[in-house]
Amino acid sequence: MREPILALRGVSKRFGAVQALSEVDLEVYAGEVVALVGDNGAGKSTLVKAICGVSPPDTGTVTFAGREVRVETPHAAQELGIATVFQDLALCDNLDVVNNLFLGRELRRGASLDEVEMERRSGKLLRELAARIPSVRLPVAALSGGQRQTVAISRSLLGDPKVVLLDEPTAALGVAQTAQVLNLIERLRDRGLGVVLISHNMVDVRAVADRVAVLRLGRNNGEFRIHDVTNEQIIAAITGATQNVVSERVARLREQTAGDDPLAAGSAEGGA
Amino acid sequence: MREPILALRGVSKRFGAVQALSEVDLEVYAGEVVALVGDNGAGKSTLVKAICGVSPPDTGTVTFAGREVRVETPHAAQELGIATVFQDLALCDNLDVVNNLFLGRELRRGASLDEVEMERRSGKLLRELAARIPSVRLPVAALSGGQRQTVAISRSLLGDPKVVLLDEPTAALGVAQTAQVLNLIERLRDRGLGVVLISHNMVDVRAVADRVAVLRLGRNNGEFRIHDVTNEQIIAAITGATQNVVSERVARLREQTAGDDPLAAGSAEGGA
Amino acid sequence: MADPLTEPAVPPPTPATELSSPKEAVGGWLQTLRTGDIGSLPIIIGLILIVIVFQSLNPTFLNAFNLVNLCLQIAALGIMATGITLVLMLGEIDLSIGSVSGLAAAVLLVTHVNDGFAPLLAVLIAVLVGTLVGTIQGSIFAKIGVPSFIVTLAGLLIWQGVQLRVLGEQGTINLPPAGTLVRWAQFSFVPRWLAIALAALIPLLYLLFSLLTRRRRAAAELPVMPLWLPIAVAVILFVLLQLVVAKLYLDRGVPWTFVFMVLVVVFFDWLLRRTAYGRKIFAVGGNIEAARRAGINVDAIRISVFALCSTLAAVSGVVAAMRLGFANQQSGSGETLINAIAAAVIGGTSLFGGRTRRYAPLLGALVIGAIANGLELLSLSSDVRLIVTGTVLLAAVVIDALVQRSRTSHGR
Amino acid sequence: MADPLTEPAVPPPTPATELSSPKEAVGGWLQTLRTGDIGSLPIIIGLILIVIVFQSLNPTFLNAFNLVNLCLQIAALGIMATGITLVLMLGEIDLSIGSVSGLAAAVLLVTHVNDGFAPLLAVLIAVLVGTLVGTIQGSIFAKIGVPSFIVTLAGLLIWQGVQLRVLGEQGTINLPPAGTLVRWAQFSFVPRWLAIALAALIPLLYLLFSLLTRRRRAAAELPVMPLWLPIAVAVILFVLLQLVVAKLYLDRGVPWTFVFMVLVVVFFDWLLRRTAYGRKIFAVGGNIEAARRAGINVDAIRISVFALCSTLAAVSGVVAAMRLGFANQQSGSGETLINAIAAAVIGGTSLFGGRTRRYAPLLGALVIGAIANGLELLSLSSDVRLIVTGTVLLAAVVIDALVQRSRTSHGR
Amino acid sequence: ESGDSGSKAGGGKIALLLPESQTTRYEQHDRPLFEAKVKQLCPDCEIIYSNAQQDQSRQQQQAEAALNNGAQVLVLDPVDGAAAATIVSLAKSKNVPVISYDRLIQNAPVDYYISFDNERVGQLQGESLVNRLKELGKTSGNIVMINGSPTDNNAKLFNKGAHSALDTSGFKTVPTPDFFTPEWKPENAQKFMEGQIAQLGKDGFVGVYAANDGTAGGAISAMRAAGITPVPPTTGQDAELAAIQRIVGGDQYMTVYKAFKPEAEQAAEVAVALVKGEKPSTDRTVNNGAVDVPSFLLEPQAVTKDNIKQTVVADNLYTVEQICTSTYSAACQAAGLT
Ligand SMILES: Nc1ncnc2c1ncn2[C@@H]1O[C@H](COP(=O)(O)OP(=O)(O)OP(=O)(O)O)[C@@H](O)[C@H]1O
Ligand SMILES: Nc1ncnc2c1ncn2[C@@H]1O[C@H](COP(=O)(O)OP(=O)(O)OP(=O)(O)O)[C@@H](O)[C@H]1O
Ligand SMILES: [Mg+2]
Ligand SMILES: [Mg+2]
Repeated sequence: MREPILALRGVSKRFGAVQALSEVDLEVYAGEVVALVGDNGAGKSTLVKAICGVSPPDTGTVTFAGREVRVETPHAAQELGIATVFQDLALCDNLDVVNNLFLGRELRRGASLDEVEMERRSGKLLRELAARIPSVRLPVAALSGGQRQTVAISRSLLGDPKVVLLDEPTAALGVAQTAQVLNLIERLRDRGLGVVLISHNMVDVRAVADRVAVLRLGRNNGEFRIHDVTNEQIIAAITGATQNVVSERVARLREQTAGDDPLAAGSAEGGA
Repeated sequence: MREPILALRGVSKRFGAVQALSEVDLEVYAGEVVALVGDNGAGKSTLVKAICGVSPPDTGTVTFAGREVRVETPHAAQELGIATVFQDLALCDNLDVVNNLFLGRELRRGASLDEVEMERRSGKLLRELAARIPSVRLPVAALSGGQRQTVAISRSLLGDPKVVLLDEPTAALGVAQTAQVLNLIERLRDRGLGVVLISHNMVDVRAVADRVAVLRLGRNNGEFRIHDVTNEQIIAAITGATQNVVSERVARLREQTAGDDPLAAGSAEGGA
Repeated sequence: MADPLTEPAVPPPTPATELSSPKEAVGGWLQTLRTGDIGSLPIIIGLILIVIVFQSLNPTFLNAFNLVNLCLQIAALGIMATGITLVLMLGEIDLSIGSVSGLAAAVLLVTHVNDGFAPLLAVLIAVLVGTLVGTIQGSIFAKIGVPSFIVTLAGLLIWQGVQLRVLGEQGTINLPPAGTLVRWAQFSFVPRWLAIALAALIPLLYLLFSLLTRRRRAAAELPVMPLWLPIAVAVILFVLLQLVVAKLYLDRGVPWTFVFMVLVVVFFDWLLRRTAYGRKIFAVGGNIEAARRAGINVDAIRISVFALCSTLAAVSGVVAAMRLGFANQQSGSGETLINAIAAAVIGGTSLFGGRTRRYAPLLGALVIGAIANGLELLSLSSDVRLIVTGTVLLAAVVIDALVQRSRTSHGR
Repeated sequence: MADPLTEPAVPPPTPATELSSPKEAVGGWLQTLRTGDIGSLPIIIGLILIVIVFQSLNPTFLNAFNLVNLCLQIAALGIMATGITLVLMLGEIDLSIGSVSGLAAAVLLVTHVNDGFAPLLAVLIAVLVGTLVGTIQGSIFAKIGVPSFIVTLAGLLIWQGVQLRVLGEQGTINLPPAGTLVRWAQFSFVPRWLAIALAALIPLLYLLFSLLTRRRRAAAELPVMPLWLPIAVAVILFVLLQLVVAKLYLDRGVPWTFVFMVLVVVFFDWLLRRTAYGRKIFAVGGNIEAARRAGINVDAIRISVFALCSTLAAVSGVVAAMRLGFANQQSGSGETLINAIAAAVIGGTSLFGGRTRRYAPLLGALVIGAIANGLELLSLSSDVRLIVTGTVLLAAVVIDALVQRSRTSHGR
Repeated sequence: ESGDSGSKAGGGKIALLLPESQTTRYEQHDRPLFEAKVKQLCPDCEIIYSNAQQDQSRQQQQAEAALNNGAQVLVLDPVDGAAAATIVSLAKSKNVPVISYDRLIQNAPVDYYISFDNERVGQLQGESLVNRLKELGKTSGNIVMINGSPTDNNAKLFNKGAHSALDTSGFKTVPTPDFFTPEWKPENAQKFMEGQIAQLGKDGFVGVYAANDGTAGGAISAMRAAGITPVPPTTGQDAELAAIQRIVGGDQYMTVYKAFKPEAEQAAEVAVALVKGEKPSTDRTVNNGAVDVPSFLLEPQAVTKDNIKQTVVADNLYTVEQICTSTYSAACQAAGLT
């Protein structure tokens, strides 16, 4: 096997009384999309924050491109080439879209900022993602949830990252924007980047992931190649039981279902 | 036709240079789930905030249970029986889960708060939603994205509302929690409440909605009974074109697709 | 690699909210202690260090006479700090409290001495002047939207002007040296038996209350503290209180003004933490938009908090005037304001709103009072005195900050 | 009901980012003006009202001599307000600026007068003392995590102590009345021709710069302002500046200290808004966690901002001492601190961080300076003076607040 | 050169610049007395009044404003005598004469000086305290010394004068180094005194030197609260009504009365003369470092229980009714005031 671009070994993290991660392993290869799935509170975001220096793990090692590294600050992670989209977006509400996009990597023209060029590039980038933003000079406080998410995603692509960590990037996106982001993830993979995608949406996961890693209660709970596994199996690993609220709902749905299109599927349920 | 429990007529709202809503109409009947869909920035959240008094509309009328009402404050909306889950959740990070749940409607025992009873009921409520929350005494700042969302949803159910507005309630939820919330929405409908569900997830929309209202660029852009419409039609109304990035992606997927299970659908795509 | 399908199914999890069995609750408590969520402990350690340092520099520091003086000295400060704590909880500021306290002192003296009102009536009028001032300032802030900094800065000037006006010609007005007010503030001490009884009653009440709550929680199947914990706390509290009382009664004893201040602090702590009103203050300070959306009348909370703060400032001014025996144009000026804010902040109140520790004004006032008092005992020149005050103040808070830091690095 | 499938397909939208054609940009600008996002306009209106009121009460207010005095009077205030604006941008506070300015004044006098250092060298030393102080305070705040309120409160005390110590026995030290420093601060005015030239050059440069930017934006296919806008602004600016200059040269003219202060304000405005460093200050003040995650070295920003603030406080102290012709134990004490913060806030700087208006320190200093100056011309007794000052201050900000309010009710 | 405004007949503008309003004397006595006298001497004269609130830079601003308003004479009571030279040179540049009122402006070409001697005040306090102690049969022991504000230059002068009387008296001043009361605040004096009592014991000192009436009031409250009766002799300054009452009541021993009336009236006379272009003459001069300033110097008086009637009452500063409120009526009787 090739060497992973990013490898975690035995990562643990504790918050007060909550053991958020215990001995978690994860490997990401270049040109591969790893979906990281798990229940709410399973520790997915904590793992992302541990990788990208926002809250370094208590124990465990991170290996990047073959070298063991200590990523103690977000800055260090960026230097390595790890870009992150956080679940809570982390935008500066008082700054406009352009400034948020280029925050920490402003373009200059002599001593001052090159506002013109930054604005131009922002427009270009956002158009690529089919973003609907009234003006790139609006403060992000004035944006809708999905618009904010688009900004956060665009941000992570501005540098020249080797690994991209996406924590529920499509959660607030409209159907068109979601499709664009999925396309984009595929393009990133094709360009040889390692991508970690956190999502609760099995459709999205199936659509782009090569591998699925499951976290449960802060521990590894299975890892699958996407070819070898059904949604039921993944969900069972997530919830820790084959018989669960999802499978029950699915069973109920299946009785009534007829469609065969994954996106258009599911016929209407009349009021019970 | 029966009288709608909630009816909006000609609602408009402008933010500086952005016309967020223009002449929007919407009707919600008791015992019915209306899905409100639309692109990012289409004005869905603005509409919700206009209904529930957070930012009253510039023009237009709101009729509630047959009477025209002015809902100028969130308090007024609550008095009427309108409960809301906001997209940006609106929790107090410095307060714990119990206090957030009962914020503004604390239980008392004499002059002081009845912490024991509030804690007991919180536990019960969260268990119903299959919430995974380490302790109801954690400040919500310490919760994961999905846990926060669960808290916000639970909050809205604590009063005895007649209409519930849910702005992307399942965006951050895990599969199990999503299923629970969908079950819950069905239960609310069965109890005769009017429910407005905003979601970008067509599967969820199809699963529980009776009717779909589409917003586009701040205007009504079609309304359908869920029986009478396909996903393609809805998406076309959302994006304003039958030929769009989603349909292209779907077409591409469809070539490779084989599954017939709406949840397990979509086979793996190898690296391109 | 673990395959959940071939392994025995993980047992269905007990819902997480039930995770904390009684045993685990203590574990969690010790755990939080270990990782640093230890509330007021660091500042208490800071206080103890201050005491040790001053005592070693001058052995009169801990003698009974001086401790009684300390109690007298911090009464007014503690009351004012309680008021400003409420405002800081909203993430706002009130710069006018010094002026308001001075104005209240002036009003008290003029009504009582010059116009001959009965002591209690004069006090009432003075305090109500504070309430009125606070309501006005709060309304301008909440309803018009002028930043509280500017409103209360204007107040700082205006009420000082009014104070000068009220005092008029005379400038300084003496309270009758043997009158009720002076007697109450300077010479009234809790009778020894009562002090001892109170010092026994408080831990007992605490224990009783803890046990009752514990029973209710157990009945509601909620996690409970282990039995030994409230018992241990009660015993420690009992011993400490008895020791302090014994010490103070080597001199005059526990001053009523001090008791009054403690009652004010405890009452407002209860108000903040145990009532719906206090919960709303927390909410407005934590996330004003969330509070508004939860249907809380934010304006009403803001106005009432500013009114309470000014009222307490007025009470503080009244207490200070009674203790000093007179009021003049300087009453409430100078460091009064900054000391009160500092006491609240040192006690653990965040300037960003929404966070304060238990009994913050009391602890903060103790730290500030102890530093000032200890320095009086050391004969230092003015420049050294300033430098030392600043340094000790900083030192007292550094421990707290270091603990907080380690807590943040533990991720909270 | 509209069915998108039976209707002609909505034309594919032009991407929203290209929506704003030049025409619409102006529309948007007027629109924002209408709905209330009008920046510094309200406070300028407040200023104009103050001027009208004082002028009608005392016609000497607007005479040339008094206007020149006003310029001299606000130089030190404006510089200090610039420094504190930076700290407020972080959502923090620096209470020590008054003491630091006093300390710098003392150091200047002692090194220059007592130790015989050359004027410029003495000034440099005094300013560097400020930088050092700021770096220390900033580090304790950023690295140890003591709240800035406490660190700088300790600083307030400590540096005042050091100031007393530096001044020593003497207490007051006079500058040589005919020396360079006094001459520069009190008697140096821009030559008339230069002032007129500058007052013409500034609008010209503005116009040039606007047109160049406009060209670049057009080349990058970004929306541009209409041509008449910068031209109109330049013309208005030109007329205004020429008028002011003409007026001031009826008396002594434009003081160099005032020019220096304006340069400081303009430079730091540029630094905040047009450099990467300033952008980082905005980011830290807006959302510190987002700034950290964007790889910004938050500690470095914090320390440097506190260092800059103290440096400017020291510069301000030096300017004040030169203008007064001496320094004493009171230099930098009293209302120095509160006036500087008030100037920043009145100018439109938020105490919550991340927001300030253009040239806030200058506008705020003008308001405060005009109020103080105008009141001096009306012989009022102290009580009335205080009341009037407070009231005028409040009134000057109320317009601003009302506009803001209407803006919020429009949803921003 | 200071007289070229005298060509105008009748009226003129006189600026009165006072240093602070925290003690009553300036606003309640100096200003009205001065204004009354000017009006009497020159009904058309206009007075520009400013109070610098203890802030020298503000005083400079006020002086500028006064000159701007067309003042023809500056009567300047500087916040800081050593620092007011700038104002003088500004006035000189406009040919406006400057009268140094109450406090001496140093190192500047001042035209007149009218004052009590601040060092003399301290000396007077010290002397009368020592005399009182000797009367009480004490020849040694500690005297607690409470000085004025550490940032007030006058406080240094009082301190210096007091030391000149106390250091040779056989009594010992405590603490060393001297304590200066921040901001002159009574509360601070009270706290300090409480500390001294804790330190020295309730009978560890024989007298208290307090620099003014406010600090004296604070110290007396501290001693009374500690149960020290009678309160040992305590000094003061300013002859505040509250202090006179304390003296009557026996809590405070003395205060220094600076007869504001003659001082203010003298200043008014000189100012009006200057406006009219005259040059009043005096034979005394005080050297201020730059020039020998022609001076009118008045004597401060010590007021004790025995001479209240002859001083403050006789000067109409206070009436007997003002002093002898119901609280003090018995004491007044005992003191022979009523
Ligand atoms: N700062 C913190 N302090 C205390 N506990 C925390 C903190 N951050 C996270 N936790 C806890 O750690 C656990 C894991 O949280 P995390 O955010 O990683 O979950 P997640 O897998 O991302 O869930 P979701 O799908 O809901 O986003 C949760 O139980 C959460 O309550
Ligand atoms: N406070 C505001 N100031 C200015 N513009 C605003 C403000 N709030 C919303 N908008 C604009 O109004 C439009 C509608 O926003 P809204 O939040 O209603 O969208 P949405 O339909 O909820 O989108 P999403 O699916 O992304 O949540 C957006 O273009 C947004 O930029
Ligand atoms: Mg997460
Ligand atoms: Mg939305």
